Amino acid sequence: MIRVQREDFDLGAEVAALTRGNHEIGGLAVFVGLVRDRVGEENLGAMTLEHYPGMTEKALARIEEEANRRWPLEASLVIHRVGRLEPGEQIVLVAAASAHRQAAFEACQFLIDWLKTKAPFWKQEETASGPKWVEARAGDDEAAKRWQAQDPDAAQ
Amino acid sequence: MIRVQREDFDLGAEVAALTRGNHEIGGLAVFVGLVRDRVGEENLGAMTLEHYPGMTEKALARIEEEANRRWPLEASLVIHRVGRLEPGEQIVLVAAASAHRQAAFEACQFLIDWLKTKAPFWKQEETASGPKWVEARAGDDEAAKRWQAQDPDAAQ
Amino acid sequence: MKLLYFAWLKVKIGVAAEEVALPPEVGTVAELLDWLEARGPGYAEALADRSALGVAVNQEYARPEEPVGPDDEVALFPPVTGG
Amino acid sequence: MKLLYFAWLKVKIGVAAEEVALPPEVGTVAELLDWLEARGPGYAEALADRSALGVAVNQEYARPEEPVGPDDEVALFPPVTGG
Repeated sequence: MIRVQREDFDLGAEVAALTRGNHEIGGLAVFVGLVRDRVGEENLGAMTLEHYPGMTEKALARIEEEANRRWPLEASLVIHRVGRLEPGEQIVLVAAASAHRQAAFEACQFLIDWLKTKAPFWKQEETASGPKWVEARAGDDEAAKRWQAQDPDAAQ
Repeated sequence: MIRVQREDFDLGAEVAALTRGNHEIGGLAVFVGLVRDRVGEENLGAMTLEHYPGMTEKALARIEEEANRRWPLEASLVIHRVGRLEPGEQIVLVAAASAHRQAAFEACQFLIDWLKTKAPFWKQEETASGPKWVEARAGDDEAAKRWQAQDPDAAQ
Repeated sequence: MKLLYFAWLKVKIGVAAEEVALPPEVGTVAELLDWLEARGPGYAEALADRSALGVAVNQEYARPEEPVGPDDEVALFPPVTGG
Repeated sequence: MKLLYFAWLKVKIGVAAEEVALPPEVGTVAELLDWLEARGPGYAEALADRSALGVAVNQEYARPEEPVGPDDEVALFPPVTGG
């Protein structure tokens, strides 16, 4: 399941709904991304997440499908927030549940790595020196590429 | 922080308490282990977790210290339940929070991998063919060894 | 054709979306970018670094050689930074 | 010395804990295991596979050559299976 929303999410409630009643699940891996209060040497006041409505949902759904194709998942979830977020706020939740923990961990990392390089979101940071669009990180590309290497024929 | 307890835990509340007010956290990785309803071909009625009170807490604290020594963590948490648990119940929670996601993911995997091979817990499964002590899995030893390889001098 | 711009491309170009009538020589993504670049300094600046430019045709990532037509929705954006 | 047994070692030996008076020849973990093994068939069975046996002296994992004395708490258990 994927969702793009302005509102915050309740980690406990989301995970409970995801796993409830499925007794095939032995391991659940979850990642939550949060807004940090610093950007390099500067204090961050807030960040604003812009996205491409329509394409965002398609991209996330495709990433989730790919994760389910690669690993035997019992459940998966991606929630990404948009709009203005302050330090300490939750940005993104990805979760993957499987019979065994290795699949859950790998799928969870895959989901966030691919989301970061393929889903059409853009962050703008507000600091004392003004608003600034976040630049893509080379580390994120590398993290995403390790999954590409495992399956060079996968759709972008 | 580490805890050994009979009672269930509230994932959302635990994670909220762990990260609250710390705006240095950019990524939080969480793993929850759950009781599956099958063991091979058999249905599982319940499992009972026995442990070594005193040593368990020491072993978990040492594993958590080691994770904090290896990765720049802002927060970490291990909760392990003991006693009788039924399918669908939560067994264990490990969480690691860091400025960046890679450290959070690695520390989270390290915590569960080392816990599985070093902390003195033993599972007994109840099926139609009677109670049976769970045997250690070679895969768990291998998962733990990949962390040993990264630091051959680390304490057991 | 419906054009959409995101993040700093939107700021440089000055609009979030526009409807354009394509001239006959524009048949691919690359040709569309060449044509757009010539529309003004904001466009030229926004499209200067094509290696860093993301293009989606009808909400799917598209390569320079991909065909585009009058009924398509084409989006241009910088590298994504979500998560 | 206080001895503790866990999981199926406890079942085979028949008690969860016992106090034993060590004979003078027992000075290491390995010697303790040799001595225990001779105490009866339950012990012999429980300790048959030493490669799979976990030993903790005063709640820390211990190797066969590690010294043990009358004031120690020694625990014997099968490979751990938590998590």
